[in-house]
Amino acid sequence: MREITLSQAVNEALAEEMRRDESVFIIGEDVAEAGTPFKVLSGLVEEFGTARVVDTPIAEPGFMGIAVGAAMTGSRPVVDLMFGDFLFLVMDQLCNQAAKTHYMSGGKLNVPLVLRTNLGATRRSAAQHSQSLHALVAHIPGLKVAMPSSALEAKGLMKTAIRDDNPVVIFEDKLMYNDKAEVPEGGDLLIPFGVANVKREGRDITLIGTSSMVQVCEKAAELLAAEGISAEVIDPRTIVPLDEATLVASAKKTSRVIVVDEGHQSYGVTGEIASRINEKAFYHLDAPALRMGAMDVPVPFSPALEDLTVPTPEAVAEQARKLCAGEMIHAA
Amino acid sequence: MREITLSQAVNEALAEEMRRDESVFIIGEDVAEAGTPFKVLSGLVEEFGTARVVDTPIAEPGFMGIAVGAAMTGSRPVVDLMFGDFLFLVMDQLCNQAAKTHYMSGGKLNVPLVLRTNLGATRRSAAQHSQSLHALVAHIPGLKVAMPSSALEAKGLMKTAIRDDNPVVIFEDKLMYNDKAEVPEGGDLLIPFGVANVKREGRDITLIGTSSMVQVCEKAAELLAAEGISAEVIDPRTIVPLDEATLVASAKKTSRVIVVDEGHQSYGVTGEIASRINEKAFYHLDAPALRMGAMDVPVPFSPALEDLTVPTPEAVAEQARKLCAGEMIHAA
Amino acid sequence: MSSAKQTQTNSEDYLRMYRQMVRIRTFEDNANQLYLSAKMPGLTHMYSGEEAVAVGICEALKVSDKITSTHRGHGHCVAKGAAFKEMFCELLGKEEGYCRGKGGSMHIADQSNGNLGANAIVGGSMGIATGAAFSAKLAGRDDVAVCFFGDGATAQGLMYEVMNMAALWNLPVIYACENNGYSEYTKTDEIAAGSITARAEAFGIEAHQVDGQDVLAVNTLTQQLVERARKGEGPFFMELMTYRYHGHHVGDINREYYRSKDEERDWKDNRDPIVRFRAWLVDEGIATEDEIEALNAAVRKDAEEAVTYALDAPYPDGAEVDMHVYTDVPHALA
Amino acid sequence: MSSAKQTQTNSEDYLRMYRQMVRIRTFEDNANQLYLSAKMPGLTHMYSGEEAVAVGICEALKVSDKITSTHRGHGHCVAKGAAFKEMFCELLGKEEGYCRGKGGSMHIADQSNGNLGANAIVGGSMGIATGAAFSAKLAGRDDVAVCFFGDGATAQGLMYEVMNMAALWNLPVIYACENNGYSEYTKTDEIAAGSITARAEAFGIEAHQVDGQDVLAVNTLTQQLVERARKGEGPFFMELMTYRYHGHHVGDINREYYRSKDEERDWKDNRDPIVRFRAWLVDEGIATEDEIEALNAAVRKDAEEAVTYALDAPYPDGAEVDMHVYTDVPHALA
Ligand SMILES: Cc1ncc(C[n+]2csc(CCOP(=O)(O)OP(=O)(O)O)c2C)c(N)n1
Ligand SMILES: Cc1ncc(C[n+]2csc(CCOP(=O)(O)OP(=O)(O)O)c2C)c(N)n1
Ligand SMILES: [Mg+2]
Ligand SMILES: [Mg+2]
Repeated sequence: MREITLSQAVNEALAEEMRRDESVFIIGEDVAEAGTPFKVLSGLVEEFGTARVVDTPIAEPGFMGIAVGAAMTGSRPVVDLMFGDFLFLVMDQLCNQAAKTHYMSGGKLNVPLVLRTNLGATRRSAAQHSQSLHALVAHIPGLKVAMPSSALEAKGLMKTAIRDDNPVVIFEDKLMYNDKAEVPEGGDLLIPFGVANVKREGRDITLIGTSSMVQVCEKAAELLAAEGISAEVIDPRTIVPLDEATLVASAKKTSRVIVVDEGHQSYGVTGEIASRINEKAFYHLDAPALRMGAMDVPVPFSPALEDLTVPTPEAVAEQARKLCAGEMIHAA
Repeated sequence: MREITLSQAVNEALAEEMRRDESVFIIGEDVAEAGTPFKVLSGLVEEFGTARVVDTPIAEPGFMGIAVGAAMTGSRPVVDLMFGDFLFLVMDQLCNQAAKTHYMSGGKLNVPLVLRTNLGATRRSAAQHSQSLHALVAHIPGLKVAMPSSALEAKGLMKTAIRDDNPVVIFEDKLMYNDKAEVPEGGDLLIPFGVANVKREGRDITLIGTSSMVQVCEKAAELLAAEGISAEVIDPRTIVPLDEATLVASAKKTSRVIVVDEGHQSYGVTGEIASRINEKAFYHLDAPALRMGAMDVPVPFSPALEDLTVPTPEAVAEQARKLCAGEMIHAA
Repeated sequence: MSSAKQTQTNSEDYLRMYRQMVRIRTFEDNANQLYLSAKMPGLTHMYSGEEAVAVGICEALKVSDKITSTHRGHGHCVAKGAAFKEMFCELLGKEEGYCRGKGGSMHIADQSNGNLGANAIVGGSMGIATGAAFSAKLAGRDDVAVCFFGDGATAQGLMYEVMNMAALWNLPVIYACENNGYSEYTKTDEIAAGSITARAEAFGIEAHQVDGQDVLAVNTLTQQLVERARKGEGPFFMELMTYRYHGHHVGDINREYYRSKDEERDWKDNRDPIVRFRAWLVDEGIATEDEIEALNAAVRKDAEEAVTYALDAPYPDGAEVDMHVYTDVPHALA
Repeated sequence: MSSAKQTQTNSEDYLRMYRQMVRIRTFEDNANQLYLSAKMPGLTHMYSGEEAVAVGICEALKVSDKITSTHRGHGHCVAKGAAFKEMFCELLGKEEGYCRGKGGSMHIADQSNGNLGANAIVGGSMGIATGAAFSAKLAGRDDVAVCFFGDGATAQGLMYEVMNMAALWNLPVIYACENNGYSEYTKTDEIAAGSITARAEAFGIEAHQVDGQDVLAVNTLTQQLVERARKGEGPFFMELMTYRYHGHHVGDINREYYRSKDEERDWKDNRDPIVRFRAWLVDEGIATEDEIEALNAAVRKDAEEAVTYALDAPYPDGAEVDMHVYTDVPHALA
């Protein structure tokens, strides 16, 4: 099968959905001729014109608000937020307005919008261009949150997001835009929300990774395999809704779990997933579900420091080894 | 000892610190003559004047930004954010700027500011005036987060917050402004951050509650006491820094834990605290640390619905009973 | 009422305008009563005194035109066509309310009449209205969107962001600033530097100041602007000079520390929009005093019946609490 | 350089201004080289072409006056007094950098000279500068704060919020809009409706447009405004018409799709601020060509030495990663 990059996959998903449905449009900074700084949207304005690929001034709260209003009145906006760190600027429109409108109106108003943005450190972009802020939006009822981990996932989840009648936030890993994967040509690639993907089956331990951390878990699993430890790797794909059943079933099977996520560890995604597993699989576990998030520090610029802040395959493998050796018993 | 309301306690804390330190000032909407809609600040403008009790236009991002700049240049602002729901409006200035400045500058710039705001539902104020959003700021390194649970705590934590050289977010429970407690007159009531308060000792189960939920846990403990179940109640006081040691020690002692918090349950505070306890006390626990947060729904206006969304003493007691009866074993 | 040009073509239109103003005043009187008698949960913000603004504007709109409203939103809701029964039910948190009791006063919406909802975030709806205009333009509809907001909301940066885009893209949106002289407990000149209309003009947006107590003046101007906006000549900005009779909310009773009783009396006695319009109707021979009294009484009766109905109506079932979180999930927590 | 009034009193001042402009240009040339030779982590935004803005303004300030800077911040940093060595170390993520390598190009700050830091959030520093002015007023200091930002940042609502407060409270802040014709890959007129100076004026703020390629014009105006701001006559707004020579960032090489080579050539050949000022200095007999060449060479040498030093300098120790999260906790994760 042909291979395309994550960037191309997102581009295809948008193009296909824009062809299918005239009410879909893209709005954000430098999305048209420039095709975004990451060039993900190159070519779309040529096909769909500037009425549907809309360059905005640098006014994130403003164009987010415009998207909410457009979504409430028959359009399906895809908001392009250049860096995930700018979420802080659009939180009011996203969380006070978009997330709550359907509920506050007793089901009468819908806000079918997609906010596409990114996450991921180690790009030497420092503290305001490197954050992974998906936990914040996952905390707000009314939003769905998708975390593609490959080109294939990016395409399928984006298409599903655009067809969803709810506000969806989709986080792409900006380090992965050039990563290739096999993606079928044509057809209608829709990946349903709330269905985790068991990327690799295993017996001894379950590694749950989101987005950028799926690859990290897969690499850790390979390291472990070489030592005879069989790791299962699961990608939840969406953290809201969360496919708890698949995660819990795997935990019960392997009896050991590590949750790996690139958001800050404290008060983040790892705590939620670990808690749910502990709650539902407690008596099957050899040790508590462990967590590995990004360090609880602002992302430093210096390469000498930045690389220390994010979980690596080696670090995950090391934790897994300890868990399997029963070493955590003494720690707890 | 004299009793004062939480509202008076906050007022006293501010007055004392403003007398002590000329660089402390208050900034926010209707803080001066009106003394805020909750009347918490009544009288301060008369003592300190409009230069230090500063009424702003309705521009939360703007006055938050002004506070950050003022804090970087020798002042100690106390920002008054009328409702916790408006946090979404100030997130960029709070989380991208205030929280990261000390780190990004390699320790050279400080941002000693206090953001005082509130939390709490069941006031019939609907989805945009009822949220408890402390988990969001707790996720961001560089911020400290205080959650007073009584008039006494409110005074002591506020005074500590004002003297702290870091940005501190302090959440008052707006339902508790008229609740009274004994608060010593005069003296310098400083409650240190990161030191949990064991409100009630117990043997059978640990109830960890934050802010508004401390009272709920205390009432639940009374219900349980009547049935012969001895519940320990702990108030962490600050969720950043978190006094993990005290919580874990209690969990090891009682072997059963419920974490109760008024933020939405998913991706919130309960997951973090439960995870840490599971991690550090796993082999001492009879059952997984359980969580009771606010329902994962926008807060509904109708009293018939709103009251269902927040943990009650009865519901906490009921969960505790099940835990103590060993019923959770079958669930997990 | 010299300032008004007669562009409404017949008496029926005038009487409907009058009736809508009376309906708003009557609605608010009843809502206030419900609060004072502790029958209404929470607080609410009265629109009394500002009726000519909502009615003058909404009477220039079609059902398919959209409005966004504010925390002081009952007036906009009535003016855009809402029914008393569903409104009172909403204020009381009842199942038959416009939002099934989930929104309440601060989030009342009526999508069947193009009211995209009240908003409890001051300034929060400015993007929404602009987005509705964007949608209309994208889909090739000639709908117009009107964004209602207060003088206090002009302090929110969002307004300038969306005005910039509306101007760049010629969106069919009208920004209607209800300048009632106060935001909460503060006078407008203490929180607004410079000139409000100049702020819009600096973005190249045509801006008008108009007497918000003169329903015909408001209506005439709005008709012109709406027509031009439909042709792609928008956006526009209106500053409507008006006054709220009650406190900031129903609980704001002792307010002499921020505004005088004299000032209140002056607006009520000399500039009441209903009294003025009623006099004009009688002067012009459009209605007799008796006809007006009958109309007033009929509205009062409607309102009282709706209140009675709403008080007796059932609350939503507890099972509704996790409905409508997502469109495609019957119960979010099931 | 006819537009400039001579208010600097002696040759030393002029030469320092010239030298500072050359230092900025030289710094950027070296930074660009570091990027092109893959010795610098990440990306960076070049200030070349805009030197007269930073220097004209900062030469009118005292050390105790504060500035806030932008993602395109090296020029402001140099102009406010920073040293090459600490700057290059910061750009390379080294321990001896101004921020111990934790900030990098986009967060370079130099609190010893009153530079509160570059900012990677466009418009993000507008509140900070205004707050610095607030602090000065509160403490009774006569310090002034200057907020640097680009034309693109005028789209951020925050600017209007803080201008409103600065105007209401007469804060000693000067908003300095560096209009270089572009925000990223978009022309300013595509993203800014109306008039930028009119936007400030609508808040009652005195606004000036000035040739940002004429260092004496910039300096003269700034001196006047700073003096008035110190006396409580602020705030003020300046729109400085300028141009960036490089792409949006060092990696933005093929940019003909959004701006022509002819346009770039025109600005470089006919309006370069350093070339113009150098000619004036020679014309006025303040320096000879030889003296200027010697000065240029000395700056170049300084820069090269600093680069060499920075390349050899150590990275921070790994243990620093959780330092400086909180002022009072040596290691946040210990
Ligand atoms: C973002 C935000 N800040 C503050 C408030 C609290 N608040 C509610 S109404 C109001 C005053 C609004 O004044 P204005 O816009 O003039 O409208 P008016 O009440 O006069 O109709 C304030 C400050 C809010 N609801 N939202
Ligand atoms: C809030 C925010 N939005 C978008 C960006 C991405 N971005 C960085 S610089 C820039 C353009 C800024 O233009 P301008 O303000 O004119 O400054 P210039 O680069 O021309 O100096 C953009 C959009 C950002 N850093 N922050
Ligand atoms: Mg008002
Ligand atoms: Mg620019």
